[in-house]
Amino acid sequence: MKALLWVPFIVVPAFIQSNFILSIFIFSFILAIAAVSFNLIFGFTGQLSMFHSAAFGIAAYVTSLTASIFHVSFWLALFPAIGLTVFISLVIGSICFNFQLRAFYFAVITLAFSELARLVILNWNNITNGTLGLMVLDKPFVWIPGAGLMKIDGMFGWYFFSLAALIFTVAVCSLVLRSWIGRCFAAIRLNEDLAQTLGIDTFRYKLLSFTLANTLAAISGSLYAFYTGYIEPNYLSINQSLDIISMVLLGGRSSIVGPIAGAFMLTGLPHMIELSAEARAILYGGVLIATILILPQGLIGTLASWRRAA
Amino acid sequence: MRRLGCMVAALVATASSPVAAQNIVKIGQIEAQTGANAIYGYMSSHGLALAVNEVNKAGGFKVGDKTYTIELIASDTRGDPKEASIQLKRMLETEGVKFVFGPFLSNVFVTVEPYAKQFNGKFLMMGGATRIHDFIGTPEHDFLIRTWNWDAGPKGFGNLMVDRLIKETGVKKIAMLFQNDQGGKVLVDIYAPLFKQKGIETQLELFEPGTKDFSAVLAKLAAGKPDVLFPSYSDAYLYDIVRQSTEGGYFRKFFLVRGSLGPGLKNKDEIDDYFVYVPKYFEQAEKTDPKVAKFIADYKAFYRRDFPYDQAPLCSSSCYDHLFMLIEAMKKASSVDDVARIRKELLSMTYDGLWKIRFDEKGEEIFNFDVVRMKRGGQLSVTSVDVE
Amino acid sequence: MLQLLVGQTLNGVIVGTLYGIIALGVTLTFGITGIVNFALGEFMMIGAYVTWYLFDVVGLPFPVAIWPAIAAAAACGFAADQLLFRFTRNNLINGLLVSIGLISIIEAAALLLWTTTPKDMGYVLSGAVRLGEVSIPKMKLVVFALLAAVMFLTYAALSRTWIGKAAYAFSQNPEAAMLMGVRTDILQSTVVVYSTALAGFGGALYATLYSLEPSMGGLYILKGVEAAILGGIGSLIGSLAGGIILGVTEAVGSIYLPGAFRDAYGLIFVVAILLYRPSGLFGAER
Amino acid sequence: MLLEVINLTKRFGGLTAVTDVSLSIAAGEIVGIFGPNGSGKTTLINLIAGILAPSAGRILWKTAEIQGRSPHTIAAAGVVKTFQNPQLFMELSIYDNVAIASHLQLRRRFGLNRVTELLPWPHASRHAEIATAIDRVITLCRLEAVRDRTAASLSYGQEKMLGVAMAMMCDPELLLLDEPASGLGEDEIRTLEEALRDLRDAGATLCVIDHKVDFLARIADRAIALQQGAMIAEGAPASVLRHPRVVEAYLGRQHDRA
Repeated sequence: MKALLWVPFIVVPAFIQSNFILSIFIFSFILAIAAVSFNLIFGFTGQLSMFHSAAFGIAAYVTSLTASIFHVSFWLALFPAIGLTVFISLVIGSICFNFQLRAFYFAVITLAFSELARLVILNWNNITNGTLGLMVLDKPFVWIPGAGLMKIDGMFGWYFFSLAALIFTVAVCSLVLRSWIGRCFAAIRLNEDLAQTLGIDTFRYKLLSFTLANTLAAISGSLYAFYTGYIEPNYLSINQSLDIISMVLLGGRSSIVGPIAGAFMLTGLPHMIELSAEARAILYGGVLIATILILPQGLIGTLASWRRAA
Repeated sequence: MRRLGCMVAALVATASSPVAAQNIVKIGQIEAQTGANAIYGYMSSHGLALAVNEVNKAGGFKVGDKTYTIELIASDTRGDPKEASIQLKRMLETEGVKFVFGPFLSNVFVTVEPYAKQFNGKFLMMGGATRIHDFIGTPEHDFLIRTWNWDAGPKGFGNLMVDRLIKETGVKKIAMLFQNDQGGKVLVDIYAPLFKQKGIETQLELFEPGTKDFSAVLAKLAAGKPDVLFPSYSDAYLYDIVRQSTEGGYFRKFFLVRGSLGPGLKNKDEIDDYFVYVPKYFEQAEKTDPKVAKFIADYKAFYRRDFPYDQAPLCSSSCYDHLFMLIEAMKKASSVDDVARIRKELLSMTYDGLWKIRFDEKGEEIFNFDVVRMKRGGQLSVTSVDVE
Repeated sequence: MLQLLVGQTLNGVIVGTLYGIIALGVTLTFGITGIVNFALGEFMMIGAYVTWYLFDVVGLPFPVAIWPAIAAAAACGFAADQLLFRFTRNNLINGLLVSIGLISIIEAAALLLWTTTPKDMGYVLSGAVRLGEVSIPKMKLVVFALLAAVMFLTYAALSRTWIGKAAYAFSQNPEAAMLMGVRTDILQSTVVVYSTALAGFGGALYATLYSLEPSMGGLYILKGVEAAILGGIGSLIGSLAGGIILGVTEAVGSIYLPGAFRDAYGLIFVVAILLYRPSGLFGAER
Repeated sequence: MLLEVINLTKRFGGLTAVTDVSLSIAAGEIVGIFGPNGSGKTTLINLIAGILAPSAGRILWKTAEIQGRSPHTIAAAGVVKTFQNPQLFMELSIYDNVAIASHLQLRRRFGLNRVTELLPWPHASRHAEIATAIDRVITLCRLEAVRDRTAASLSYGQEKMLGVAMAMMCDPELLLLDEPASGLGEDEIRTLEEALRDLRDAGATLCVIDHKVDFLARIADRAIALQQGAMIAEGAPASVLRHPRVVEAYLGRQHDRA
């Protein structure tokens, strides 16, 4: 029945023609993919990874560079991106989890690795064009029964394309989470020693969570690059990670829906409330703090617990 | 709140038709007012807001027999292409803005360019981003007007500056030290070939934005025994670079095409030669030119803070002038929305405001500038260079 | 080349102590309250700007201007502790995120007050000491001396005074310490405020060396945390050593390798150390 | 022999917690290990369960050396321990706690077929199978009444039973119980005893640690006495309790207290 929740999203474009609003939706969808996947490792497995924006950015670069250099389609270019992300995640993950790095250390080491990734992309000028970034001009094609091969261009195409990607992500996450894998994630989050004595290979499942999260982030990154049509090293910046974290916190880290709501809030609200730049920054910080201190469950989480209480 | 209103309006199917209010000219601005690369955008937003306030305080401006006031929609892009592209959509479609100021940041510009192109002929974009240079004058890009002097090219000041430097100092080898960001990279791409072609040897070092201690890089560069240092483009770093160069005895000669005279004056007794490009040397002009004096006074009054004499006024004053230029053009075209005519008028006029500004046929801005040269002890020689 | 190496090593040591003072704050806060205060860099910024204001605008002599600066940073620290950090004790992740929210607030406030235009304070002491080819600015030597002094005083205080002993006991075993009659809340607030005061002091000295912008804090806290981890969280000498190692790595690194990678050299070092010795160089083996 | 411990020694810096202990456990028996606090009981089973690595000596599980292996591999091999003060997933319901513990069963029964659980239409039969197993254990441990309450809301006795239940859910061949009876009331101890017997009848081998001698005497087939990390007596519970060194080391002190 949860599937019905998507229906409103599918009918939205029928009522809204404004590109301004639609683009907010599209960005929200794409960033929601990143947020939902980040919540796999953060909210459900309890590890604060700062590598998320790196996975997002690396994939963005690999996909668009492959597409432009070898003149292959978005879909083909996606494979090396995902492949590389998986590889990197496995390497970094096994380093971190092998050494039993605790919460703070894990955060710092992953942060260090993502900064290194950013610096490499920043200074690898002849490939990445350094700080000037690259324009991504070609668009993905999809085959639609009846319509045949269709180029994803313009608002409606992107709207449904990114929506589909988000639905896919949510489906993957919910299937994984309701399986034994999800139970293992929970066990790791709640009590790692106990999980061990119950025969759960915590190393393997942490690694799985880390890799899966980064892979989905990679998808979101590639979409982002092809939608905005521009990539720059800032995609890997710490602020990008912090934005994703804030989305998860605002929406709530205990559910899949939470991060989606968070993504919409953080992407949409700044454009609906007229504020000076400074005031906006202050409000942002204030809201972030307030959520952590007053609604640690996040918005959705709190609503849910109210429903349960009522 | 008003914006929530138009969100609702947008949500109700008919959003795409712009809500044009009576006797109001909407001006949009997309600049980074916060974030790492905010320094240009932040000040240009100051300049434009100041100008708009002046126009409206004076009761607006007359075009034909109607009097118009200006509504400024300035949103903060934080230098994030995503934000900018959303904001531009809002301005052009929901708000029906016809004149957009900015962006100064190239990454923002290249992101919005494909979208803006679709509105070619329906609006004007007056931005300072260096990458605009690659598109301006090409088909479908009549909406572009570049509001900043361009280093490269025959009319560019880079050429003139380097010639002057060679003539006056006989430099043989120059060391370049830039932050590793958009601006820095652009300067390298422009000036490295320029020096090469004029037979000057160059050394290059880039540094991470945010660096404050340069002694390592400076020492490294100085080891190559260059005559002149060509440092950064932002006072945020110039103060530190100049001080550390002189204190450490690494460099005593500097060549600047961005940034202000401040760092030089501060270390005047340690410096042999401080060669700086200044679109307008405000400290002097304030005394001689009443317009500049008024501008500085208004700025102080409006923002209730003293006037920043670094590179910032360049942005603010240029945007300030550009608004009055635009109004001028509207009057000449006797229309506030016939974009094509207004553009034609803009390109054909020479505006004599804080600066003497005109555009070439492509829409590239051309303004005269000053070369200020400071010798040891701080005595200055100001030469204004006429680009023509 | 040798002079270059020697000179930059010395310079790295001095710059490192500035990282060290922040690292010291990080270590203390983490040891006693179990959180990492990422906003420390902002308190440094506050200290720096207040010093600049009092010295340049008001015209107080530097030795006088420095005290209100420290006080201001400490006051803000106290407010932040009472309003925010009090509720995130021993909750690492929440503490982290609250301090990140605080960063964006303080930075925006600084932007309102002082704009992006850089402020370069008048020189308290200019010129440099030259030993052969090697030259070191006088002010840097002073800063180094002051910072080192403060850090060793802190160290001494923690090993002599009652509050210091209490703090140490607490960081070792909270329950036992409380049984010994240590007032947890007071102790924790004291430490948080002290660390912000340290940051303010660091900022005041920073202002004598470098120009100021509202965004200066963000960079320094990262270095501070790196240094603290390098030296080993919980070790006071470690935080100084970590800072110095970081400073030297960066200075020397950018002589032989591209300066654009400067920040990477430190990071690689941190990763390497952590993998080789998770408790840091001076941290107690766990 | 199911499990053989040979000359096992564990040192923590200066002090030696377990000194040269050798013992063996045969399939199907209930072995009781007792000794005063600090006699190295808990260290011993932590060594067997792989939570600690021995300083010297060998542990043979079905003739394979397992000393120093990670806890989860040993658990997977069939040796599962409970904690003295119960470790639980406090936020979750009793059912979910046990469900997480079904990890190993799932692996044993279905191996890689588990991946079909990832399909949108999961294997109904499999779910039923595991669900019944979970309910069986919950009933076995007398927890059916609180099945859907969160672990945090349980009484201490129930917490301990839940600990046992989770261990049982791993269907271990050897179950190591660390002071299951400590802190329990008499009737709770009775329930525990019944549960343990049922478990043994279900084919598991048990190794119970406790200092409640009478409790051990009732359930254990064989008893082992530890003192300061060394084994001082072994045999039928009754005879071990009468062993002079045990009386002197352990009961002796009890008599003093009395």
